[in-house]
Amino acid sequence: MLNYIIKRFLGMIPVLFGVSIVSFAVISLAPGRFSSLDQAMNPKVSAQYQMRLNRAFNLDKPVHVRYFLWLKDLARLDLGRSFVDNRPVAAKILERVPVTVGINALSLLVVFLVAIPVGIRAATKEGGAFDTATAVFSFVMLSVPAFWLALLLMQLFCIHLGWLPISGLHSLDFDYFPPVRRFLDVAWHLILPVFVSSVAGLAVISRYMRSSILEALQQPYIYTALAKGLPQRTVLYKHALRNALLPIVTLAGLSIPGLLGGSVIFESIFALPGLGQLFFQAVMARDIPLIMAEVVLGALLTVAGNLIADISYACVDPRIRYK
Amino acid sequence: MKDNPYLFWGLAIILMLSATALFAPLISPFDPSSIDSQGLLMAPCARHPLGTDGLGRDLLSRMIYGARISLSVGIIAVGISILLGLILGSCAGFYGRIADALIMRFADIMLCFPTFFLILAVIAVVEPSIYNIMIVIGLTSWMGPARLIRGEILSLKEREFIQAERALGASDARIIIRHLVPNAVGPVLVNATLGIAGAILLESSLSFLGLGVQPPVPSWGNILIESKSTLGIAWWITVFPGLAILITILGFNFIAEGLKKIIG
Amino acid sequence: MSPLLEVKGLKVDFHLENRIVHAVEGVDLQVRRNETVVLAGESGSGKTITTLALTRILPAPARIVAGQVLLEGRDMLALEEKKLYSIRGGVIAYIFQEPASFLNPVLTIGEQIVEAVIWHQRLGRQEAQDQGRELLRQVRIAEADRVFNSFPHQLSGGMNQRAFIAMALACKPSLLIADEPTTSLDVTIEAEILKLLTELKEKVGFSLLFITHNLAIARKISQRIYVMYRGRVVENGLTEDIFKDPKHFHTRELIAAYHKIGKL
Amino acid sequence: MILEAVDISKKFPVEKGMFGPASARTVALDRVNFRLMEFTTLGIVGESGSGKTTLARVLLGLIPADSGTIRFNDAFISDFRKDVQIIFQNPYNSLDPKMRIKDALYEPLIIHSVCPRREMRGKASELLRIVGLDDAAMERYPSQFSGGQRQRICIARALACGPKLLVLDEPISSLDLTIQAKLLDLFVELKEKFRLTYIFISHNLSVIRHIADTVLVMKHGRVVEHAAAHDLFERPAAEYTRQLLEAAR
Repeated sequence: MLNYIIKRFLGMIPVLFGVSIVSFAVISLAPGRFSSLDQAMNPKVSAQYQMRLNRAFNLDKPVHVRYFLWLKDLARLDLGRSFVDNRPVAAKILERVPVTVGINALSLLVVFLVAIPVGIRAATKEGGAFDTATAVFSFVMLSVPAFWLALLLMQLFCIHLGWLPISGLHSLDFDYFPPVRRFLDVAWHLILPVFVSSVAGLAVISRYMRSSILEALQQPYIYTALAKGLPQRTVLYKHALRNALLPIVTLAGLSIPGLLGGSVIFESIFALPGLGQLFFQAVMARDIPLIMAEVVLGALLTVAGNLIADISYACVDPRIRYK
Repeated sequence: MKDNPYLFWGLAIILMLSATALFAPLISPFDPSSIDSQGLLMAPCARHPLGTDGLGRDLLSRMIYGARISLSVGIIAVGISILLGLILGSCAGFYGRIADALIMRFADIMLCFPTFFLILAVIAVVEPSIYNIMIVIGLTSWMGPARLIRGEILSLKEREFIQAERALGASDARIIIRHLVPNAVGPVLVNATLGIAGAILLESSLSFLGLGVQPPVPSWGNILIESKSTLGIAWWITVFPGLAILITILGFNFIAEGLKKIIG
Repeated sequence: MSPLLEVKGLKVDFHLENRIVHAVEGVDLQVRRNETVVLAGESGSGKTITTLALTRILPAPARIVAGQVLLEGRDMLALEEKKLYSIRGGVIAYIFQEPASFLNPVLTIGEQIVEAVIWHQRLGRQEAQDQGRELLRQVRIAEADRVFNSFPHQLSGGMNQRAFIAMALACKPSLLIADEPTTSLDVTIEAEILKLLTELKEKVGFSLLFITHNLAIARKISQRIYVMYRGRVVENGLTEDIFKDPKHFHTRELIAAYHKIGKL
Repeated sequence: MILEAVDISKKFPVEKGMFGPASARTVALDRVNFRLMEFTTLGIVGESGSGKTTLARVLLGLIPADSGTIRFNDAFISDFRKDVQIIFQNPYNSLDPKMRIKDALYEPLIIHSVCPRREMRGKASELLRIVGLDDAAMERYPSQFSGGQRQRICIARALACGPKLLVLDEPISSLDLTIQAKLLDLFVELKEKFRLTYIFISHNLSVIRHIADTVLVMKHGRVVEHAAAHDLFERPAAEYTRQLLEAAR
């Protein structure tokens, strides 16, 4: 098991190296030109923007030198300064990490706590009303654009019924609330965002769980379990479920890029102060250092997610743990 | 066809949509950018079956032209990603360990980036035009098809009927055309259909954020920008474009489901 | 005295999507105490389905449509599902063909033996584990402790099959059904497993219903043979009579093939 | 002598290193030598992992040998890909599921331009007749046939370009005994009719005894014994051969 983990860590290094190269390549498209939007608005501003770009990326030097300089700064966590308010990019990102990671973790939790039992029930009552209902729900939810769903739910619950807050992380007079009330207030604000961000995951994981269980129930070792006289419940929950859960574990790790991508939309719509909203603002303001930092961070979180998925899969599946 | 409802309804939706997009100028009641001065934010009525937007433009016409954008972005973006996937995937699958290791490591690296982050980053540095979006979506979604095609080739290469063909003296080209392609086309087609649905979703999300197709060119995504400000007032601006996106993606998902049944 | 097991007019149908397949069309057979009976037949003859029907562990599409399965006089087919739990593994136990795929890959050998012992004999976990290790020693596994804590993928085919036999005998069944237990094993290991089975049968004392398409094995280990063909028992009798004077055309075909390439 | 194998060796990597060469390698073939007389049947027997399938694939040039040479006598084998064919064990895997039987039989005819396009249908139906199948099979797909029938189709395909040497890699092992017996008779009949030479690989000693003239016993990639069938079964020289025979009796 240990050498499996070491191999995975070693395997990560070339990937991270590749990530830094691709990130740098993407961003190096920028300094040479600036978008037509700025030029139309005010030539003086764009000249100033160009000069700042040169300084931020020492454009005079050849590409590979620029890359190593950037990499050196990256390693020292000196991600440069934001064009918008000149604050260090690292600080701006750090203060927003808890919100995004929190919401994504919550929605992952919701997805797994709900989708797995739903998948199991749909599998055990295959073809029944519950099974078809979840099938239709999943199919439609996979086709619904997440931002549109958010708009519809905001219209219904926030405006029409007024049950839920329309945006933000907490109410106006949040600072005067006692701790418990603060917690409830944040929770109240997060109901809609977490639901919307977990809908796609619910649809995918519940269908995946259902087919994974159905497949496990057809495996030969199920006959052995039945032949030993074990009751249906034990055969399902001990023998079939444990095998069916194996692929689900990796899905958790692999869904991180999707969640991060989605947070750009949710945090903009619900005005939540997270990495996604910051990224959106940076893109609108062409804040190159901040964009670069977020792209690399996004990749790092994804690589970490894949690593966690790999290791947790090895823990769960003895065939990998004991090669 | 009848015993495969998914495929039937999926094709019906997409064909109707393609017709709408193709004959947009003929069937659209108004020019998408013509302004009806008395009809600002009009609810659906005889003149404007789907109502008008804040500038008095007919929503139905804008959505009909929007269909063009969504379909063309979806199809061309996926065309690029499938093409790239085909080239890189077959190289990895066919030409042995080094090519395989390099291409697959490159795919792993690209897969590390949340696609939406990568696309937004590129759009931040390149003008957000419909062509750039197609290319960017295409360049950031080739990894799935590449892995699929590589997997198909590797699994087929081991199959005995390919070995038998080689023993018969068939050339590589003949084996690829006569055996690899017919067996791999099914899964690739399913992947492409799902890819189009994904690309349309991406384009509309980008346009909704103002980073996709730039107004005044109508796309379902950028029509919805206005819905944020007219939430409580004009329900039709939120409902109809979103519904169009939903039905389109549903159509492609139906086709994918139907194809899966056929290839078994 | 009455036989341990008597099957009368057993019929099993498979309800597939668009058609019904009659897998077993009226089978009658008997197994007396401490007797070894072979159920011989080629693929598709319904021999496996017949044995699975005895304790109703049939795959989903299969339905028992007629017949009786009398175990010490009680009809298994009429019993309520709960009552069958004590029969399965307690009175009738099974060994299957591919030990690696019929053992749960994510549970240790020990755990899979212990769960049967605890369930049937209501023993404490520690006591059950001791009994489990003893069972492994009984099937002549040298490093019983190592195997007890190993997973199926860590053991060879022969070792897995020995562990499987230990598991099947955990609750002292009176009838052991072995469905081609050695077909997937190498010739040398096959001989060891067959020797082990016959020795255990003498020492522990149980009836053996052995399913095979290999007549050489049938001749070596059984007193009586039932020959199945297309869902029916077409011939049955003492082993030597069947080999010396086969009556049904299919039995003759089998014996002819046996003499040509079935035995050395 | 139609074929001679000299010191053929082959190793397969076990653990593919991330970037570097493989760390451990298993020995598949270890200096295998034998001669094959024309119009005879060489039986190759051995347990799983003995290297017999690898040897078959090396002989067909489907896998490159690490070292050693295979010399064909060009009096018999002039065009390698035409004169040497292979039949695999798994009938469910040896036919392209997406291709009708007619097209599968046309493949060798087209590749080696055995006959002009218009005569192909006639040639294909003749091939089917030789292996005991009728024309109705032409338009059907492999999934509509039993294992035994599919193996017959594979034989027809292999015969299409008039081969001299047929390598049979466990051709009947996954079939029922009665069907095995019928196919064996077919192999014997075809050998006489087309003056073929066989290399017949099997783990079943009784099948080998029935069909082989000489027998090669393999263990862990090495030739343990090579003798005429009669001598091998009556007076086995190698200890391992005695063990195999004992276990099978």
